[in-house]
Amino acid sequence: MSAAPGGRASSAPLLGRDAEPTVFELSVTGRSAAQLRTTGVPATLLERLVSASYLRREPVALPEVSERDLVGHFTRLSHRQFSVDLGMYPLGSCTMKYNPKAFDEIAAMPGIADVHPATPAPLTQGWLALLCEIERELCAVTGMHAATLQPAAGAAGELTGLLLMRAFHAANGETRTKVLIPDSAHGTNPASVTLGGYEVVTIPSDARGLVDVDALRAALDRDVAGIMLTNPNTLGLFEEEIDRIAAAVHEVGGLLYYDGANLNAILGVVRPGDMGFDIVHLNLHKTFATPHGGGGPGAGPVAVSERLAEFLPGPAPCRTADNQFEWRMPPRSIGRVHSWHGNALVLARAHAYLRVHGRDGLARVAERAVLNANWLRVRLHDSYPAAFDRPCMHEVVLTAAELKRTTGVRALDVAKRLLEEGFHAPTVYFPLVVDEALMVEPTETESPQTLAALADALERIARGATDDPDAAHEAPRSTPVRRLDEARAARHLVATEDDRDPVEPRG
Amino acid sequence: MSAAPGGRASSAPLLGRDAEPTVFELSVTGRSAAQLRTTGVPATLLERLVSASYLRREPVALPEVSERDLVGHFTRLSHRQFSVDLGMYPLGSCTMKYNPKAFDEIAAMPGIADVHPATPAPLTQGWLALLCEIERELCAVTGMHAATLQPAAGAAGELTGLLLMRAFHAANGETRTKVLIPDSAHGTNPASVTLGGYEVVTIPSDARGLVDVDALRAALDRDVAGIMLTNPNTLGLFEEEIDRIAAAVHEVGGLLYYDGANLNAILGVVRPGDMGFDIVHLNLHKTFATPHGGGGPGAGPVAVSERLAEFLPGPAPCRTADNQFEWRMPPRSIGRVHSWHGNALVLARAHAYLRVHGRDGLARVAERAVLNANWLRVRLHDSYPAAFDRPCMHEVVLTAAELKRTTGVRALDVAKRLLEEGFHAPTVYFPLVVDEALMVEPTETESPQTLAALADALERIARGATDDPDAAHEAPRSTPVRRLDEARAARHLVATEDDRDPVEPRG
Amino acid sequence: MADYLPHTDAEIETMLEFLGLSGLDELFEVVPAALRLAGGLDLDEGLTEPDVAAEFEAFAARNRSVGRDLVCFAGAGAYDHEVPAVVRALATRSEFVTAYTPYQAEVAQGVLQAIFEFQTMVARLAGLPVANASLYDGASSLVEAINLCVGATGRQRVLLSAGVHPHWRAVAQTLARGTGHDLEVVALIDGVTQWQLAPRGEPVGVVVVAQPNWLGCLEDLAAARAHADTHGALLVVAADPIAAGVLRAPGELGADVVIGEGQSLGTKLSFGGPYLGLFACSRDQVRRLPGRLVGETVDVAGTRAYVTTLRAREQDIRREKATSNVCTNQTLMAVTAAIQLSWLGPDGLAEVATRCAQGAHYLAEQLEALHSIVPVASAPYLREFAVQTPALAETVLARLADEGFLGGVAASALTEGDDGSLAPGACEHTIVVAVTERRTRAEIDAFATAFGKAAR
Amino acid sequence: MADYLPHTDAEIETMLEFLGLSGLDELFEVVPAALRLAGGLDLDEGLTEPDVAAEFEAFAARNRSVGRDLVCFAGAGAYDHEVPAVVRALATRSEFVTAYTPYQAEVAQGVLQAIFEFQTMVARLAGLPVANASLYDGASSLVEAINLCVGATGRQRVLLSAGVHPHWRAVAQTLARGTGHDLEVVALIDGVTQWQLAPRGEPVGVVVVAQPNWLGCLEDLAAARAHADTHGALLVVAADPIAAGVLRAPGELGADVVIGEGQSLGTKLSFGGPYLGLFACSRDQVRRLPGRLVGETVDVAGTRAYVTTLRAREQDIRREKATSNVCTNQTLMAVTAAIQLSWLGPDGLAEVATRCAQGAHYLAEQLEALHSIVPVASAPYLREFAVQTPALAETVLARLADEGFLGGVAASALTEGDDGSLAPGACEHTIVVAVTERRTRAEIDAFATAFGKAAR
Ligand SMILES: Cc1ncc(COP(=O)(O)O)c(C=O)c1O
Ligand SMILES: Cc1ncc(COP(=O)(O)O)c(C=O)c1O
Repeated sequence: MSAAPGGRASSAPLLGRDAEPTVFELSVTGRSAAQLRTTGVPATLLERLVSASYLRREPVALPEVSERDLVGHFTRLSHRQFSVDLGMYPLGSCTMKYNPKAFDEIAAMPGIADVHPATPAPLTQGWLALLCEIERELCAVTGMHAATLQPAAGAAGELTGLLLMRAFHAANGETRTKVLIPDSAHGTNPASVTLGGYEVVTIPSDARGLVDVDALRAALDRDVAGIMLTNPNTLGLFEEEIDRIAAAVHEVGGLLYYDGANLNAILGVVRPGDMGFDIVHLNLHKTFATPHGGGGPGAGPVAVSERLAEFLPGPAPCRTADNQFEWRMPPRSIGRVHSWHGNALVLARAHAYLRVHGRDGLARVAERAVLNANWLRVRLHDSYPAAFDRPCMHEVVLTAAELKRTTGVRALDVAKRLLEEGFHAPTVYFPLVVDEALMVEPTETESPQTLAALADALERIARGATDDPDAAHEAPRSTPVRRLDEARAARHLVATEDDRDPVEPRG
Repeated sequence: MSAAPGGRASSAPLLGRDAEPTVFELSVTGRSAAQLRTTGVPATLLERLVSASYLRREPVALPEVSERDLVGHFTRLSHRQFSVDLGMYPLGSCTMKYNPKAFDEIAAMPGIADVHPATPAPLTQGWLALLCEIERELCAVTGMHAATLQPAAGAAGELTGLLLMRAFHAANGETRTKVLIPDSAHGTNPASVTLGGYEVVTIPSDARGLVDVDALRAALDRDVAGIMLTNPNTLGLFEEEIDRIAAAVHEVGGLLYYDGANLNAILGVVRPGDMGFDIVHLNLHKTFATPHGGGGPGAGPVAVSERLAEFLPGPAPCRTADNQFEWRMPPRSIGRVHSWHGNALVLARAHAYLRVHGRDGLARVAERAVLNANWLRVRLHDSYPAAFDRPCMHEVVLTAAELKRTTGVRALDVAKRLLEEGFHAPTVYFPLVVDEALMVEPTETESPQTLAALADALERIARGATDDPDAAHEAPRSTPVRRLDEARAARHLVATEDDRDPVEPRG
Repeated sequence: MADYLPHTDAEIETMLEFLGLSGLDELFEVVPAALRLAGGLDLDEGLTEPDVAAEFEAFAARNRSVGRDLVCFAGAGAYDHEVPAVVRALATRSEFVTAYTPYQAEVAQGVLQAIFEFQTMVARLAGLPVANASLYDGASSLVEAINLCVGATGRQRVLLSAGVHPHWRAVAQTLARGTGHDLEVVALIDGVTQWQLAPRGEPVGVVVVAQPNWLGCLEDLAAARAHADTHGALLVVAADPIAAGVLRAPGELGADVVIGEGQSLGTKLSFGGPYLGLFACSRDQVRRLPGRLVGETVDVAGTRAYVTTLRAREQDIRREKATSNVCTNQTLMAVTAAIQLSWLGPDGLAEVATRCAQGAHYLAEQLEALHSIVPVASAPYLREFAVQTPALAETVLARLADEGFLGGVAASALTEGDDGSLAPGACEHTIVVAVTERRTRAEIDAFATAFGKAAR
Repeated sequence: MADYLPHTDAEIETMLEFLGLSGLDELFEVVPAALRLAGGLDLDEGLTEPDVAAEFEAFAARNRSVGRDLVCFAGAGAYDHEVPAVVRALATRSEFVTAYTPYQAEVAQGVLQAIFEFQTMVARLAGLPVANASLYDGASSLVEAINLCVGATGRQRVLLSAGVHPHWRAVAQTLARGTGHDLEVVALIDGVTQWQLAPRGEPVGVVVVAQPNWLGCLEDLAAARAHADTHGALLVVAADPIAAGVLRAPGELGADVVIGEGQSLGTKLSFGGPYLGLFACSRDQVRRLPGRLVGETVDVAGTRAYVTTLRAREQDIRREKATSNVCTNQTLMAVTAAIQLSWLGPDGLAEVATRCAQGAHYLAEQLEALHSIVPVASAPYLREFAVQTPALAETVLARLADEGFLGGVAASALTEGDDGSLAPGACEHTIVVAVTERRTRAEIDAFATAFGKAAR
């Protein structure tokens, strides 16, 4: 009886602050939870079906728990986890808006969720029609011509887009080598460029926080395959000179890639296609409110202009002349980028979101998102000035540089103090070009009351930083665990139960 | 913007200890969440359909919240609530066992949950068949002849049983006036007796914690309609002389009523019918693991011996000669006791539970439940002796009388300290016949590890009571709120938002 | 395969050893051998969860359910209203579902606060200052209301409008066997209670009327109040909570107790249960209030908090002198209703009630145009109305079911013949039809056509 | 009707005033007028949630789903295994579903610890010491495994067994357009990889084999390891996690990287996604590991805690030098898998794998007895096997669908003709059939009969 007790809830924040044992620590030899169907299939010994040389001698050392302890454990873990449903998540760049519950049920309908991906097309006309609808909608939102729904996340979309770029140039008999990226870009952009077989050329931001157009021009030549931009950029600022940028890149034969992670700001206001972009990925788990699942799944469809459509991944769902649907390989497709058809259930949720909002609703989303961000920017001006003091779009990058200089309280401390105040922290230290960055994205689903409470909390933290900087350094004090020894985690890697130091830590 | 912020999560125990605003405090005029179907039905003004004299001038003052704030609020409230899924709930008499998740899905199947109760019988043969099955199973478990499934909870079952008793005696041309109840009985028993039109006669417990058979005999006469017993009784002890009791009551023409709230202890071991009981109610929300819902719903079917069957409430589901099912009124029915057919979805869950366990499984349930309770009894003997020092059944009543005498720490303090230790408290101060009672029912779904942890915690509390009694008086300190001013709640009743004192309490 | 019992054989051995026992059997030595079950229970062997789920699929296949199989025009106390996913998602959170009654308030603020909010909403719907934490269903609320009023007035005579749901009246009649209350029914004419026809006799303690009544008709609450006043009796109004979204609040019109069935507030049709008994009363009666009541207070640190209060009314304290025997109630449905009503908001609730009325009147017009289908009453109505059909009501409904409609509820399925609510002999030909906000124009049109054919 | 935007008109006014703006339009003044969308998006007007749900019902009605419409004998990388209600209930808890990536560890211990437990389980299944927090799907795990091995060996040449799922190979081929890796396929004979037939040439950095392979056949991992050794290459094994419950662990047989598709571990068929990429590797390679990794540590008070670690590998820190570009992964499916595997336990997982094998062999026997349906290979298999049918595979499957069976997957639907896995010309007549533990004897019997008829 040396296993941990499964029914003790002292790790639940409702009661206490203990560590939750791992499910392995709850394990007791011989205990089990699984119940399988009674099938009547003859129970031939496995060794008579498969030679013993293939077979393991011991079963896999999985946990052995009762259903009751299983439920207790994961329910308690859920209580140790912040989420949108508990409160505001003003994580810049992540667009953590409210995820409508209705779409959970839609994505679980048997006729939607229980369809095998290899079911022949004549038996899945509903799914193919749905996917075609989504493609059409995403093209309408982005101003593009065609889209692939296969990429499973934004980064996968980026890489797909870069391979499209490569295929396009190759089809023109060109091998270009470089892709331009602004210094404020998200880390996935340069990583994707490398995997796309290109070299990264970083373009600096100018004093306004926008792409330095002169520096851009200087970097442009016929080796440039294209540029990756988001607009609004990761500073939350609209690249006002986007038409000049587009013209310059196109002039040297380059393509413009739009990182759609910030699309929320401009829904129904301006379309990437109209700005001159050739390739656009969308983060459905941001803009279209599909929940993020603690780190995924997402979906990163890629929409392209007409001249790139023939290169899209496939097979792609298509409507036939007689209004049926079938899978087709685009004529010069780069090939498949997902095991099946992409994160279909995420796509379905996004479609539901698009249908509920419709043309006007989407524009309202952008308006409210931008309104909220600007309200916070102005309201917080004295305590946390914006890194670039101009109207922002759906998010704003504030800086705690001055706070740090005067009190020693850093952006990280502010973030941790904010947890004590009942809010998730903003994104900190990103984008890299801003000192002590606090990147705040309220999203449109938070109310003015919540914005005001967030601002009050941030101001309280700023004031407290002077009086009692230690409180900030020690924050958070009310969470189930406090600041972690991150160095130890890396130095002395314990990535599985089997790496565990035999010396028991406290709690 | 004076409404409370919906996105602030500082009331979530994960982060803080604030009070959660009420949903009314989150309300903002003009905000809303509801979305209804588009129907195309002509939108005639209501005043043209119904005379204005019937109509209210102002809509009902319900909260006006966004869906996002609605979700945040009730999710946070859920984090302020202990539950079986978080940890052990050793509440004596309540049988808080693990509620299998599979049955949630079964009870939500469209063909089960979306059936209108007035759908004609030919269109609900599945439901009628299911109800007949449940009746059969409950009779098998109790050793009775027929049952009604209408009573919505244990107390409703009790009252139904007493009305059956009354109808039985009336049919024999008798008007009896008294019902005997042991002093350890649950409060619903005497309350039901009064509502059944009988007078309560209390029978004392003897030194063994059992019915004082001599006192019982002394109370018996031809005015006695019957006796209400549970066996094991509310002290967790088996009434060993049940056959003598039954004989004595039957001798004067009385009936024996079995309060089935403690049936868990004897499933498959001994049946109330075999002990001589005439009427039995069952608490499906205890013995048969249907979840308690924070206070309900439950279901309290009543099973009876053959001679009482004709009086059962109706209409009752019956199998016809040609294997169809229909509703029938028992010949001398007391009438209907529920708006429809009882808490049907609760009954369905109980059936699922009975099917999974089956004959052997149910006996295992009782064995493990009794094993667990006895283990705790013996293990805790030194710190919290059992009120009656003999083998118990599925629960054990301990006493903190000695602890209180030596340290001033009372049963209530122990209960509150236990919350800090990660367990729900046992039932305290019940049954009334035990001084400083701690009534512990572990149930069979808690593991030996959890029992040991509970025992450790209780012993730690007992030891701590000597060293630092104040800690116990001040407990709980780690919960979202601490001990409440219960007197104030009663003295200065604030039962709705509109009663609220304009003076704002802290938090 | 597993069940829900964690004990391994080795653990059982160890535990038995600790107890000095040699087998599990010995745990039951206190049970007289003669009583011990010899052959085990007369049940089948256990199955696994997926096997049991398959059995339930088979039961489900033998039911015609609303939505999947039938378009619902049935009501009579159970309505097919919109329940959004968000309400289901919140109300089924396991902290609410698997909690016990909130006895330890420090770790039960979630349920307690939700009930407090529910109480506020019910009180506001009723137009009365206090509401309890729920009762079993509409019928049990009626019973408790009668008990409260009898207790308050000391008079056992009860006048019950025939417009009160027949099942509820039946339950009240059953439970009056114990309490000895004397229930008398006051007839309807043209769908409305005729208080002047009330039987004379002993002084009356309680007058009960339904708004709307079970035929869908709106009653004149002022008349009911006036009649109660002639007796010095208390007035109980059985009010529908959706209708309450647009109707004048019964409390404002003089009701002392307002009760209702709360199924419409977020609970599925569920074959009739678990449903939700609503109960509100005047401040005077709070110490007679049945069931649980949550009140606000503060903790030792001054933080606002909630707790069950005035517990001295309850059976666990007062025992035989309790105002009611109700212990387990329908808390989860109350929490659900609080969520649903918050989702609806003031305008949403009014909109639902209005749309019901629009749909019902739109259907009624079409049925009237058929001439063969005659309204039972001329009184105003909202969601529901009763019609007379040439063919037997049961036959009409069976035919409609074949066309995919749950076409209403036959009066004869609810009440046995001449109970004062319908003209003599009308019962077998009366159907009560309900139209909720979920019914589309296309559904109503198709139903009216089918009804016309089926009614002949 | 409402949407999800809380702002009232009055609030918008106040906020605009605060900003000194006179209209929402002015928020977008930075956007050049010429670019501003004139007529609004080319989308329909918004609908309400229930309207949209009705549209989805219509889409759903045009799909044949497993369970409701079809008995599933299809696999090929997506399997109809038991997912119990308890796993769904836990994995859909909104704290897991609506959380972001655990950047603030203090309030993300729930997800972090669940991932830590998932990593442990995957590592143990693989027989390797480290596993990551998930990748997109099986195909993406393959791509990342190749990238890791190429990085480690500095050699771009990759030998890919033709037994690796054709779609995964296709994805690897697509992504090799960017990396420039040189992928070469090694043919199967009789269902098993023929390493001796591997194309010669440049030194090879990576050898990839699937266990079992996409035809269901068990491979000789020792042979794969031996072949890798001849090149000094790293060995990647694409291992099925259910099969891993009974098969020898690839890590013990010398795999350097073990990848897999984790859909079988609690995720629905979902029309192909979201699924779950599994990835485990040897300790040597941990600094090249793609994606997130959770490690254990302590907080300032010494309490055990979890955090994402070795972040220097990741794109947000290392940018263009990152080992991978993966940021958002499939955490929710990883959490689901951890719950499902805990539910199964060691014996449950082995039991599932064994029952699959029992069902598959039981079916195969019956099919063989029909003579017209010929096994493609004689190699041992567990859950899945491939057969040749006289009629075209697509025709056979269409006929089986009419009888209510999803009869398997046509090889021609996965791969275009002669890819080295099947005998030349066999592709159009090959069906890969899977039998999970959910298939009953009655279902298999009926299927075998129907198959016999359809195959002609
Ligand atoms: C600006 C930006 N670009 C790209 C990405 C990458 O998207 P994903 O995480 O879905 O791969 C993100 C999100 O993390 C982002 O914020
Ligand atoms: C012994 C006993 N009898 C009767 C009851 C009453 O049952 P219910 O709460 O379902 O009305 C209970 C439970 O509260 C009980 O424990």
